[in-house]
Amino acid sequence: MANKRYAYYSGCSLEGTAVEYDKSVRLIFDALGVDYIEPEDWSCCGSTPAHTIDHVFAAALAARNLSIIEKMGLDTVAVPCPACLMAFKKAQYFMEKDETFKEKVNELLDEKYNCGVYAKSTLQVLYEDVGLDEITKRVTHVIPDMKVAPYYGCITNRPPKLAQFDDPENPISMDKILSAIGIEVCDFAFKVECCGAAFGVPKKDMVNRLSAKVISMAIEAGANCIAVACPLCQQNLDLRQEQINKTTGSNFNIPVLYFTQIMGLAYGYSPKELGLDKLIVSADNFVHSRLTKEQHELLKQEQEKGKKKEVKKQETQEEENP
Amino acid sequence: MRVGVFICHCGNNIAGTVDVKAVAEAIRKIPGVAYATTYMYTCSEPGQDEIKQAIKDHNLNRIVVAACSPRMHELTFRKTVEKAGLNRYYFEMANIREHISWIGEDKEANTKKAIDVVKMAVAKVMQDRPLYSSSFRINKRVLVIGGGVAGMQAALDCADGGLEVVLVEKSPSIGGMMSRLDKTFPTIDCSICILGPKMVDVAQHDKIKLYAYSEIDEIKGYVGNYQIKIRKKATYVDWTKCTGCGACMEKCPSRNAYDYFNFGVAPTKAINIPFPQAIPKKAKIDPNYCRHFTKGKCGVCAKICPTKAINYEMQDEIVTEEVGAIIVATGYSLLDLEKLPEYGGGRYPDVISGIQYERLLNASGPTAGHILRPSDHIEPKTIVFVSCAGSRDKSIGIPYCSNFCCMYIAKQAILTKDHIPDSQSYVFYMDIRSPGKGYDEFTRRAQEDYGVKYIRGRVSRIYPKGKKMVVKGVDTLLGSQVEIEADLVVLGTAVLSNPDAAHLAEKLHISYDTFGFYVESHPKLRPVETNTSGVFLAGACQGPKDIPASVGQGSAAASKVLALFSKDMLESDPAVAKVDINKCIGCLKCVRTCPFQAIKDKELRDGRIVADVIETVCAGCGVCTSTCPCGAIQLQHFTDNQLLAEVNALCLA
Amino acid sequence: MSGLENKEMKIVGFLCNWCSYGGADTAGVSRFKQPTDLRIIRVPCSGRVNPLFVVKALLNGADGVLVSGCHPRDCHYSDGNFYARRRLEMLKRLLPFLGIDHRRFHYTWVSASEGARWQQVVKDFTEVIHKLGPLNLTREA
Amino acid sequence: MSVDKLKDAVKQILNEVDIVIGYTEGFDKVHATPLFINTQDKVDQLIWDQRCVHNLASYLPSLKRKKVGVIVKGCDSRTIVQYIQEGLINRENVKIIGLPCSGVISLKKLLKAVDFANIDDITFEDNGNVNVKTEKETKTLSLMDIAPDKCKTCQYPTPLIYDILIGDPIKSDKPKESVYEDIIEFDKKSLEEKLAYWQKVFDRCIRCYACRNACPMCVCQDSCIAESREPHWISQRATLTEKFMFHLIHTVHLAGRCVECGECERACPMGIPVNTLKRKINLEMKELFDYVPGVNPDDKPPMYTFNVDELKIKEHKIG
Amino acid sequence: MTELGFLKKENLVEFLKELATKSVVYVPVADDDVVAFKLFQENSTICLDRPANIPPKTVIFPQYETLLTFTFSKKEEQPDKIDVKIQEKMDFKDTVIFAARPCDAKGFTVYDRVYKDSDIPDPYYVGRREKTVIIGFSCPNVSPGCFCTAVGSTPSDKEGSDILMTEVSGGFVLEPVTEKGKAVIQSKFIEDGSKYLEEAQKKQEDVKNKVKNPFKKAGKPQISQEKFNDDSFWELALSKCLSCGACTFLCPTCYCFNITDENKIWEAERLRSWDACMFPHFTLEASGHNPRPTKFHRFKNRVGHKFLYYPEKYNGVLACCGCGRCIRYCPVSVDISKVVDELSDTNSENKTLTSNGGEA
Repeated sequence: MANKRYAYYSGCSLEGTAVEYDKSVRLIFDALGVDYIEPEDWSCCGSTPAHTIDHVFAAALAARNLSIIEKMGLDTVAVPCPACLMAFKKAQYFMEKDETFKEKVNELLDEKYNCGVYAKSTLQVLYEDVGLDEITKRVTHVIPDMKVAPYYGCITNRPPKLAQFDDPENPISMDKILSAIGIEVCDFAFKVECCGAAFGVPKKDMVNRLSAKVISMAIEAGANCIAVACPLCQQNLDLRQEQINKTTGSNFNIPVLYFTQIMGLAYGYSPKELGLDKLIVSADNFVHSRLTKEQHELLKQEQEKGKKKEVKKQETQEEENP
Repeated sequence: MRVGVFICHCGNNIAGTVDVKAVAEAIRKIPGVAYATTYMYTCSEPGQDEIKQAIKDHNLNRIVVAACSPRMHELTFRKTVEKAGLNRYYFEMANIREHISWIGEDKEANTKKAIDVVKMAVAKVMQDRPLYSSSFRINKRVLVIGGGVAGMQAALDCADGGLEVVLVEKSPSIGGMMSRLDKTFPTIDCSICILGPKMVDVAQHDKIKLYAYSEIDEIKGYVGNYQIKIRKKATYVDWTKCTGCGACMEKCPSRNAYDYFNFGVAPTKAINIPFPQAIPKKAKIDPNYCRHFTKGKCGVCAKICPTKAINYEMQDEIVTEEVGAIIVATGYSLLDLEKLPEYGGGRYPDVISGIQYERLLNASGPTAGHILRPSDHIEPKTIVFVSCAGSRDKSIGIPYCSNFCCMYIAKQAILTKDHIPDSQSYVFYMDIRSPGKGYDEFTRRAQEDYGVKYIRGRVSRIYPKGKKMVVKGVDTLLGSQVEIEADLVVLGTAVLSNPDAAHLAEKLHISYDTFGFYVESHPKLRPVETNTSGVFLAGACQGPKDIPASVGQGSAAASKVLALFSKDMLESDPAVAKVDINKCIGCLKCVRTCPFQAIKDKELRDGRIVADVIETVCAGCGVCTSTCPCGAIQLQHFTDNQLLAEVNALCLA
Repeated sequence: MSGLENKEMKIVGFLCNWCSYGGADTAGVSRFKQPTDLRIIRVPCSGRVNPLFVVKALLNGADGVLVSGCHPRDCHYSDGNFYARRRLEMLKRLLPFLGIDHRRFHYTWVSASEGARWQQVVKDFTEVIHKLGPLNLTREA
Repeated sequence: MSVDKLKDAVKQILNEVDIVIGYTEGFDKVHATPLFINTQDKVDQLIWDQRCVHNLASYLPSLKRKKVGVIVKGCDSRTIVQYIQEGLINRENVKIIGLPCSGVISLKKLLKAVDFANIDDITFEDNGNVNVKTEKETKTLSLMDIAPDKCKTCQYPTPLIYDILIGDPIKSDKPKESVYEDIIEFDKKSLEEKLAYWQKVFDRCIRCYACRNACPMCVCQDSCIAESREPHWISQRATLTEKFMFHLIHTVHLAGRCVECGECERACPMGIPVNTLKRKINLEMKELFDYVPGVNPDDKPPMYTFNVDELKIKEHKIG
Repeated sequence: MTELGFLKKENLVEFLKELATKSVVYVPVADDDVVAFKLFQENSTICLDRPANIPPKTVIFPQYETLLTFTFSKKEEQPDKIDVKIQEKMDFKDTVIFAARPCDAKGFTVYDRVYKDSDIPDPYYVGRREKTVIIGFSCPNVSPGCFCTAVGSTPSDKEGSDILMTEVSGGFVLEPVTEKGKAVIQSKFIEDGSKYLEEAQKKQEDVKNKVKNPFKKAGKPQISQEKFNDDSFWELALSKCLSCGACTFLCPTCYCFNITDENKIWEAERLRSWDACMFPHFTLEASGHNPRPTKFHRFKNRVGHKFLYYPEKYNGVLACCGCGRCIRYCPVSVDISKVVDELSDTNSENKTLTSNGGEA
């Protein structure tokens, strides 16, 4: 782990709407000693707009980036955005499998891609390469009230033949990571349900309905916060929450954080550093209730004592806690 | 050499894309071919008569038929030439249908190819030598592997026909899957009530020797003379003493053993008799759960047993049986619920399989016939059945239909209504497949008389919501999404071959398909034979099958064995390896490589050592022939010269 | 089947009776169209295929040789294809040393139920042989 | 090592066996020839030096029913080990006198080194120098320059199996990787070059079968399919096709059995590198099955056995 | 015939080129140190300083030849009747063998008695023989194992050659032996060679004196019948023999052949190919019985044929020209001269040898 160097491909979303995802991933990587370097002159990954038109073209867009990374002498690229991830994995899969496809793709490229780079999601890098023990070790803060529904989205680990990571129907990697940093994780049945994704523009109603379902299932599971790993999911659940409330008559008010932001909180980073200010549904209550480990330890001891003197102190506590 | 060549039109099957007349004309020019003609259907009776007549009229002494695959009709035509007085091995077939007319569109290229292929067959037939069978005695006992309904039927029919039968069942009781069923469609007969008497017949038949809780270790030999090693697995109970009283089971303190019979619907005891009607009705200890084995103490059963039948020291025992034929009736298994993660299989206790539901319905099952859902033992009111749970799903490698799920789901829905009158059942289905006598009426009854709601569409996800399971799917007839909040979900899980089917096939030298189902000799005309003579198939080991089909196949396989055993002697296949002792240098490399130990060394009068083939053991694979450096051992009918003649006819001409 | 407008190549196939010959039959029954260059010689078992048959064919005018048997473990004679695998692999590795393109000889496993696989094998192999063109090993006519 | 020790040993074992095979002077100074000793008085004809090139173990299968003593060098001993693997001799009927050897001469190379002149005398020094006297000149050569290729990469200078070892065991100082360097090098040539090479050398073949008859592992001898009509693998035409076929028959039959004694090549009057193809296969056998012929008597020749899961054999893609 | 010619060394190739315009010319060519007679080409590496590995008998008695071809045909209306057309292959070309060693050339005279000058001449042999001119080449040195002088020949023996060529400084002296030979040296490249005669003769004499006689007694080797028929002698002397055909196939006097038919569908051919008495199949009978079952029997026949049976039939002429190839190339150095010497009758006097190897 120590000497492995990753290429880090943030992708276009993380330059714009999801800049806080980028910020928090970099902070976490730094905190955990993940050695990464951003390739120069990276370009579009070739996701949705391209691959709905032409598969060779889409693969070429992906391969262009992979080729740059290959030339850097690296064999693994860490990718936070699932859409980029799948674009890379798909290009890799079909170019490896099909010589003629590879030739066609390479024809479009200035620098031929020799299929030597494997894409891993940020989640996978943290879960498999860094490991839960390291993740736990770095924890400085506790967020006692947070109950999180881990929402992976539809393509973080699907389709399995491309993703090759975690259970496609009932993934657990994010659950495990969040548990490892001391967060209570709810048993959430909608981990991989669709949020509506890019249909936010053409079919707003549908997206609202689907996202509403995800949120309501999270709440039903007892969550007061949703953790995500995808810029689009985040956008649909957070940005559209008000819209959802209006169109479906619901009254949701649940913060939707990138799992890396939650990790950042546990690692003691400030809300500003983590870009929490960009959230539509505020997560301030968690920031406020956040305690250092020491504080939390003290509090626990207090509570222990408190329990012993429970009967005596009951009244006073009620007064103090309006 | 006077070769006669018959080119078959096969109606339009061949003549449609091969110019058969041109083929005959080209072949007629070959020196040694005295006669070449075409015929509409050579395999028909007049077609065969034509061959016989031509042999007489033109004094032919070698015959080539260019038609379909030799796997189809080689035997037919061998008999024809034999009837005309030629040795049956003076015959070759050229496959111009499966290998030419059906796969090539260019008539000119096809015709050219057909000429080549017939030419090769002519070249080979000129190298053919007459071969003569020798006969050998057969052991008229039959081994039946698997004591489900198909195996039992086969065993009973054979035994009633006077044959001695060895029946090997791997679980502690015969009865198979059928013994687990509550009722049978479409008559709603009580399954065990009709199966029980058959089981008793098997147990009491003096011609049937039953090995329960036993497996096949090794199979050696060939049709007529097999040696079978059977492993009697340790039960830790001396079955000669056990009376099946059940006292041990009652007192056993280990209550959490997995109940194989009930598919884990509820736990059972570490010492148990699988079900009340079990045959043999004997107790058996599961050492994975028994405290004596796991913790080293206990011994309650040994103390309580009135006949002192418990023996913790018992070991597996190997017994040998000799038989002349084998019927394979090893049945099927079911897709593991965990393979269906989108349905929460294995994660949610209230998503169960059809066979588990069968046990919930059954009066002697763990719930005594009350439908109680596993999570909280509450009677469900809304029950959703999902058919094709895994079946017809390429994405998990099961493209085939599991045959009987549509029917048992209808049955279970009907029974549900009988058990819980105020319940509502839903069935998600792709197509309703009910092509049997009274079957379609039965599924209609479920819908019309019992109010079962059938929804045509697939289920995409099942997830829990409070105490309910939400079944999310699509109704393709209405074109809308549906979500049903159910109390219990029953999955009609896909039928699979047995997990060790391939393993047994290797021992039997029979083939199996991609899915582990055994391959029959011909899908239409030889449905219970295999390509290994003396081995027959019955029941679902060949493919998913319902009870009447399995029983039918059991009887069919039995009749095949009875026909085989109607003679005292069998003729050996003369196409076996033969040693030229003048050439053999006695290096015995053939002895090393023969897969059947069919070659031994032999000392000649002058002291030279040569190889010697045991004809009845030789299976005719030819590994020895390709091993022998000096060509001294030749597989008859596939000698080096015969194959070289084909190579040369193609390459040198 | 684009390459097949050219002249046909001489391709010899040695197929075991129980699996691959049956697989080729299955392909036929399923009407899976194939190029017409291949000529099949039926042998009981791939273990019967002496590597020298392949050599003989290549030396005497074949442009390609294909051997197909039952999948390993599925041999009708239980071990025949295990021997075949070793011997044919040996040959496959020897050919390039002799100056013969190893692609001219292919050995594979096709079961009786794999008609589609057989079709693919024939298509692919024929295409490769067409790409390689005619073989003349000994400068003789 | 003094030849006297060898003679003493032969005298000893001559009491137990019918015949002892050793070397003696040949028709001229550079040739030794096999000597079959059946009486004590012949023992004195024995010689032992760098001219003793023949693999005497080759005679053993034809003498299977006799008790035979045989003198073997390290390389020759592999023949015996392979015979044992294949059950071609009875070990108890053979007395093996092992002689550690640090190289012999190749007649072909020696003649070339002296420009094919008639050699009047040859002497060998311990330091590896060889003094050759011809009509024209007296020359000192280094043994390794005129040794057969097998000596230059010899891994087994001391016999692997023997009853009596005469002289001190010698350890190989040749790197293991060097054994097949020439094969690997040749394989790097283009297909066209390789084919042209084999066409050229096989064209010289006169089908005298010296290579076959000299080969210790060609056990068929009188039954060889190169001359048989039943089976009729090959005609009597002396065309390149048939010559090619003959050499491939030899090669395929030797697959995984060739002990690389080089007798085939030495015997060939037409200078055909007959052993090369077999060594190529041996290289593959090592790679595929970790098998080296003639080293361990308990091994099984790889073509007569199999593993259900072959770790090194991967299914090939077409093309 | 004394019209000596002289060919300058530098004109050798030009001379051969000229010959090649009229005839097929075979020359000894070295390739990978192996010398064999091959068709002359301008860039051929002609090797004269040592005898060829294999004698030029291949030119007149090739390793295999097609004697006949059969062609099968049928009439449309009678498919069970086959017509066979038989055609002999007898188109022989004018040929020159250049630089055959005297022993090689003499070998053809051994053939001639059997195939040409017998009651039933062999048309294939005769056809080629008569169209072939043999330019002999007097040996410039001796080779290991050669013993021509012991069998009545010399390294400059003219018998069998049409021209004898001797190397002298600056070129070759060409001495025509036959009319055929005379015609060949009618060339612009051939000068008068009489002034080189002396040098040539001296050279011939020098080389002759260097040839070793392996026999203990002078004169024609006389084989003792008693020893010859003693099986134990053969068994011990020949234990090392491998029974291969190197000796016979390389022998300029071995002329045995085999005839086989090779069939294809539409045609067939009858082949003649070299055979060797050293092979077990040589005498293998259809019943499986082999009158010469072991290598001892076979080698005995080889020696017998060369030194007993052939001389018996042809006025004492030995069927051995002493070229030494069988000794030189034997993988186990079986030495026929030593075997013959050991067989020789110690009681009787050897007869003197005539130049043709016959008895005086």
